[in-house]
Amino acid sequence: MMTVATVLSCLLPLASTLALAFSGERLGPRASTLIGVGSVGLAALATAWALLAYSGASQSVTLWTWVSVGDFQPTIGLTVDRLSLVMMGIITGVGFLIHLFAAWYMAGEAGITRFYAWMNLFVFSMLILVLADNLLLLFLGWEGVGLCSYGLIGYYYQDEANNWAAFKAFIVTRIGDVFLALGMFLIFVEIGSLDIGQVLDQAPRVWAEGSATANIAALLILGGALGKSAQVPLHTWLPDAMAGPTPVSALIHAATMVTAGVYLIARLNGLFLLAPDVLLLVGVIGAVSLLLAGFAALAQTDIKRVLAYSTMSQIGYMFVALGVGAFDAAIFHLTTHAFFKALLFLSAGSVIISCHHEQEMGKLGGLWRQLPVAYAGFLVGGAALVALPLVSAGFFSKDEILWQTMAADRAGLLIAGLLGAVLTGLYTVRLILGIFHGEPGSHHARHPEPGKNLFTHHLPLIVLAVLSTFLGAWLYPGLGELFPAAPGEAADTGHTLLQVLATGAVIAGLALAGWLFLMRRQWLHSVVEKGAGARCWTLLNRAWGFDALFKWGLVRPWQWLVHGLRCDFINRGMNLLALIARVGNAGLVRTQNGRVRTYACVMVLGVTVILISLVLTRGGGT
Amino acid sequence: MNGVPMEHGLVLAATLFSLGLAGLMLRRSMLFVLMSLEIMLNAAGLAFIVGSTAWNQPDGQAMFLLVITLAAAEASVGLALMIQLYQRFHSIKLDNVSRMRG
Amino acid sequence: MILLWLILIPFFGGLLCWQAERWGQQAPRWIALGTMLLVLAASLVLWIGGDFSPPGVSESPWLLEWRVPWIPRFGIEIHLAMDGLSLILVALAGLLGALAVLCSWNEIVERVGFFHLNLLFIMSGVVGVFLALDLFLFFLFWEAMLVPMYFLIALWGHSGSPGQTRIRAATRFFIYTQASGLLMLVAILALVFVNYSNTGVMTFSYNALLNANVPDGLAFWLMLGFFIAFAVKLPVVPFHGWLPDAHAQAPTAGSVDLAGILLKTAAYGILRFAIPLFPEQSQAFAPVAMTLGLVGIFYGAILACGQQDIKRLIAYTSISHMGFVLIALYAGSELAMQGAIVIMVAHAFSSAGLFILSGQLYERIKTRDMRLMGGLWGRIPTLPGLTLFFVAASLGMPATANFIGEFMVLFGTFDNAPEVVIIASAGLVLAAIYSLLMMQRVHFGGEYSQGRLAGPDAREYAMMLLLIGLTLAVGLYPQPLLDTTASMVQPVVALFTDSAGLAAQAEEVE
Amino acid sequence: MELAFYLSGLVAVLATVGVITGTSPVHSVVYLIVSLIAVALVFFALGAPFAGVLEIIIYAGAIMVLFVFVVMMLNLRADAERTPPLWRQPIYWLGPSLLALALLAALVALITAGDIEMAIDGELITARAIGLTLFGPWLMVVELSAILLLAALVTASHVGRRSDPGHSSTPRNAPNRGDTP
Repeated sequence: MMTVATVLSCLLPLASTLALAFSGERLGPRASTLIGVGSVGLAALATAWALLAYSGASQSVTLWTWVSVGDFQPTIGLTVDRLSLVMMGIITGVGFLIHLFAAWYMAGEAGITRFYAWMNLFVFSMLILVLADNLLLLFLGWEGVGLCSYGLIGYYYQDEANNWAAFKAFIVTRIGDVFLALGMFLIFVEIGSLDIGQVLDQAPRVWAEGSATANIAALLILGGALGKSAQVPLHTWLPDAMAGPTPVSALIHAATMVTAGVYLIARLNGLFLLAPDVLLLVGVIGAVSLLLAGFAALAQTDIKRVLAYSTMSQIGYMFVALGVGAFDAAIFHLTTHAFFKALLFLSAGSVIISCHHEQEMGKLGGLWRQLPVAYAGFLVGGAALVALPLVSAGFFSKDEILWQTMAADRAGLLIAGLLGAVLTGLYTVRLILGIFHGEPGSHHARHPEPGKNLFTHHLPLIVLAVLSTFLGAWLYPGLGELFPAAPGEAADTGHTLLQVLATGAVIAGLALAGWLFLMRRQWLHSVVEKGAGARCWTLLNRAWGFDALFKWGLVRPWQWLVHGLRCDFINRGMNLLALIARVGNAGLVRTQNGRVRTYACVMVLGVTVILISLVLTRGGGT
Repeated sequence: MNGVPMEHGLVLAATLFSLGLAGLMLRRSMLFVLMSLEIMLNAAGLAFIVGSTAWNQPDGQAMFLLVITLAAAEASVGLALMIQLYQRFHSIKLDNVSRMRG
Repeated sequence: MILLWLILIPFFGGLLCWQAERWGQQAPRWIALGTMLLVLAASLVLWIGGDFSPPGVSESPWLLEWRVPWIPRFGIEIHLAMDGLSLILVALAGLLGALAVLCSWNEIVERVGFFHLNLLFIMSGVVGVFLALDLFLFFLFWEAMLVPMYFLIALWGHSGSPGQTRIRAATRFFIYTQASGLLMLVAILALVFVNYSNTGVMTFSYNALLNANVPDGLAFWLMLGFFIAFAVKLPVVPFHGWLPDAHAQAPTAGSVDLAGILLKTAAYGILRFAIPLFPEQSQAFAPVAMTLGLVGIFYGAILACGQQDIKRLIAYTSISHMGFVLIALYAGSELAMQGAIVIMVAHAFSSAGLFILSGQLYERIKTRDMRLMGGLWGRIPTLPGLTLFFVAASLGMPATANFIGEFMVLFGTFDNAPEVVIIASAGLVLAAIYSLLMMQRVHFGGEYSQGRLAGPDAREYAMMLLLIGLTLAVGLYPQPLLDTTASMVQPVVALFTDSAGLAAQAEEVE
Repeated sequence: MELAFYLSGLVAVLATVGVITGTSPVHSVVYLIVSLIAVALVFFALGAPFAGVLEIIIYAGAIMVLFVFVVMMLNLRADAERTPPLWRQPIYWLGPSLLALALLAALVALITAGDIEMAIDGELITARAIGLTLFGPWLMVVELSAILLLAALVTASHVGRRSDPGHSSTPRNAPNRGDTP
């Protein structure tokens, strides 16, 4: 039963994708929306069915053998266990809510059919990613979501900048994917299988803990995860990816796709436990990302970019959790993050549409009275984001992460986490104040048109808001037996102390934010206007200059290379032969000048040479 | 020594032939080219006669007759061409007549 | 006998097309289409009825065989034989031939009969190359493919970018392939004479020459002769000069045939002749060949990014993809070699798709210059979406055949030559760059000019759907293909690896 | 007799040099006649009087008269006088002369290397003997010469006839005019 439900929930989005893609433009916007949203709704129902039918044991279904050559036997097979069920729940559940919201958000846009075709293909690919029972099929989903992300970031294709953002997102994640592919090659050659279960089974037997090969394999997989999850240094694509429609940002670039890296590492936990150094590196990268992104979020003016950096930062938390071996905590935070970040993005989308596609913080402001639903969404989502104690979902998951970090004795990561909490408070408050309070910055903000549709506008926001409170945290079932014991499960000393500490960090952040943005607003403005403050602002606004680094380190040299080789110099080399022939031709043509004297001379020359050689040979012969 | 050594006769023929050849290569006027050809044919005939008298056989002289016929034919056709050339181009310089551009 | 008919049907069909022009413009098209489909149907019937399990010791490795003496004095026979690989390639040739006829339905309006004569003669030559087992016959068909292709480019080509005329491109194509073909002829003759002096039997037969005992030093040169002939056609990088020009100037049907089938004859030649005839030398040569493959992947990709002409761009991507094939052929593992075959098939589909699409684009906007495109997504219905699919296939998106091929190659090669795979993997990123660049420039961005253009008609749509269906089918379930070629690939791999083993043993003994 | 051979040989060579270096066509033609007569004397000295007579009658008589006629008819004097400045420059004659010299050297070397122990004692070969040879085994050659002469006659009369004066103003543009009746 469960497998049928699972397959069904995969097939429904795929079927609707095909229907939408091949309908051409025969389907009207209404029908497209109905098919697009309806199929994901049905998939969500199927997932619910699968959840109900779940017996506690993991189940596999092999549809067919993909390729079979010698040892190389990857299958098209799905495995359903707790982890994939949680992910499925997020993908179809949150996905359905976002689709529903998109029906409001995208109304009146051109190319609705294309939008839903991409979105449903994305849901399908993402489901394959989390359900795949072998790495090659996982890679199918992995690349599939990348392609959908490309198609959706560049949805507004008329603007060149959007296309380049999509291009950048695809290429940067593709660089990560190559590492993942290399990891797959290594695993296949060393272990002889791509089946995830077998790989995890066999790996400890083939590789000693901490052996070089295990480290390399884990490192390569990590490379893939970094690209997809937008962690340092492959993170530069995510802020630009906000060029897509807001529901896309909510679904792909906040709730699901960017967390695929976390899922991958959690799924291959056994491999990473064999490579403790790499696992630590995961944590360090997470910590670095969360701090860099947290600081960068402080200096953004585009509300979606603030949320994008916030996403990076939160995924950094998940990486920290992975880095200390607390896989369960990472997935927990992934879940709650999916709820509250989707809520934040959808609320932002509501604001953006209400204000006629205005998303600059400076041009918004004072909207709380006119847009109460979006305001409520931002407040609840923001509370979860800063992990407001006890009432928010984010508190429980983040607390779990910090606690595990402390239990694992990683003081550095813990401090980064706490500092990150302060930063989160700062930028969240700045964001909410910037949008909903103060003076409206533009005509659009003064006369917004709030969303009124109960079903497609209010409902998704309300449901997500509920899920972002402690209720959402309660919903999380826990994956205990699937992962090896996390460090914090044995001990319990100091947990309360940590909770107090974390709460203190949150409060400190909020208080600091309140003081800065409410009391000392003028002073703040004057600081960032000039001198070191302005330089600091620019640096943060450009997110520490990684873009420039890539531009001058990779993109420009590549362009020079392309430009330099455009003439195809190797071909020129081959053309040298033709040149020689042509020169020879020119030389010989000159002799055919029609002058009898020249011909006679040449003839005589020939005869003379023959005669002289005759003389010489005769002289030599006799 | 009795009589002329055959080599001397042949060397004379070779000298005349080379002179004719040199004329052929040097001169641009068709008249001189034709005369050079006559000289060369004549040298060939001389060589035949030398051979004929050295061997004391009449066959060489028969060949000489053929050579002389050839020379006559060549001269008549060549001169006819030259007249035609002169009528068309008002020049008998072969270089001026050449139309091939290498 | 059916093998002979596979060659003769297109031949006679071509003559008929030529004459059929008197009955009207449409007659040659229908006849050519029917002929191509007949070849396709015949090969499909053979495929369904064939038994492709590995042959027993005493059984013939061939599915079908047909031989009659031709010039007995020199031991030349008309010896045709078919195994799984030939069958697949013949079927592919039939399919792409039919597509070539379809895609030139409206494009070619002058000398329709002669055009289809050339198309069918190419077909005939290609099928001959895939079936010939006598080396002399093989050479004959190898050369016979060129002439009609030359006419196709020279007579119906576009006079494209300035300074590049179609005659020039056709001549260049002809000279490159002809010169390299002569190199192969020299190698064939040398091989035959060595065999003659060893055994006293003058024969061009493949089976006999497999056991020819060629001295080591000479064998290396002969192998090189074969390799260069095939390398020019594949094309491998220093010899690729003809390809972009030929593709850019050829009519759509010519490009489809060129990329879809003619390039495959080279890979087929390496697989059928260069490696089995000289396994030890090929083994020794493998590092060089793989390096050339790597150079091809990167050089093709870099140049593809720098092109303005959409067909030139696709042509350079072909060079890049063929780099993978070259690496795979010399990797010495079954997985890689099977992967090479899948890439050949996949590349035939995806590049044919892209060429046909650029042809359809050309029919609509009358240019191939990408600087004059942009924003077409909003102007043409459906076509950009189809393009995106083939672009995705070309960059190796999973679930397309290209992915299966490339990854089988990389998986199969990693064991023997991990460094090659690591470098080649970077090619995957480059593939993404050039493929998406094309998409960006042609279909995205601001609209270069105004006005809505017609979407694909039923004929164009059906062609595209067929190719998409096949690409996905091979991408999701390549097993029938792999099973068909397995019995051909395994002995070649065994030869290749055995010779490596033998060489190692010999060194130990010394 | 030897003296006659060497003397007339020397005259023949000198006269020939005069032919090829001469600037005036008429002078050259006269030099050529001298050269031919000298060669005829050589024939007499070698004992081939029939050939000598033929040389004088046909060569010096008939053929050279043709040359003289043509020179006079075309009035080539003026044409010849314009040439000297060009061909006095060594560049124009050094190469061909050296080439001819090299050929001569090679020929002479070959002839003298042959060690021919043969001398010409001047014994007469009578016209009768020649006639017997000609109309005996060489009959075919005689017939062929006759046909050759006939062919030359036809050709010369066709080629050499005066072309249509109407077209002579644009000669270069109508090269095939000889074919028109």
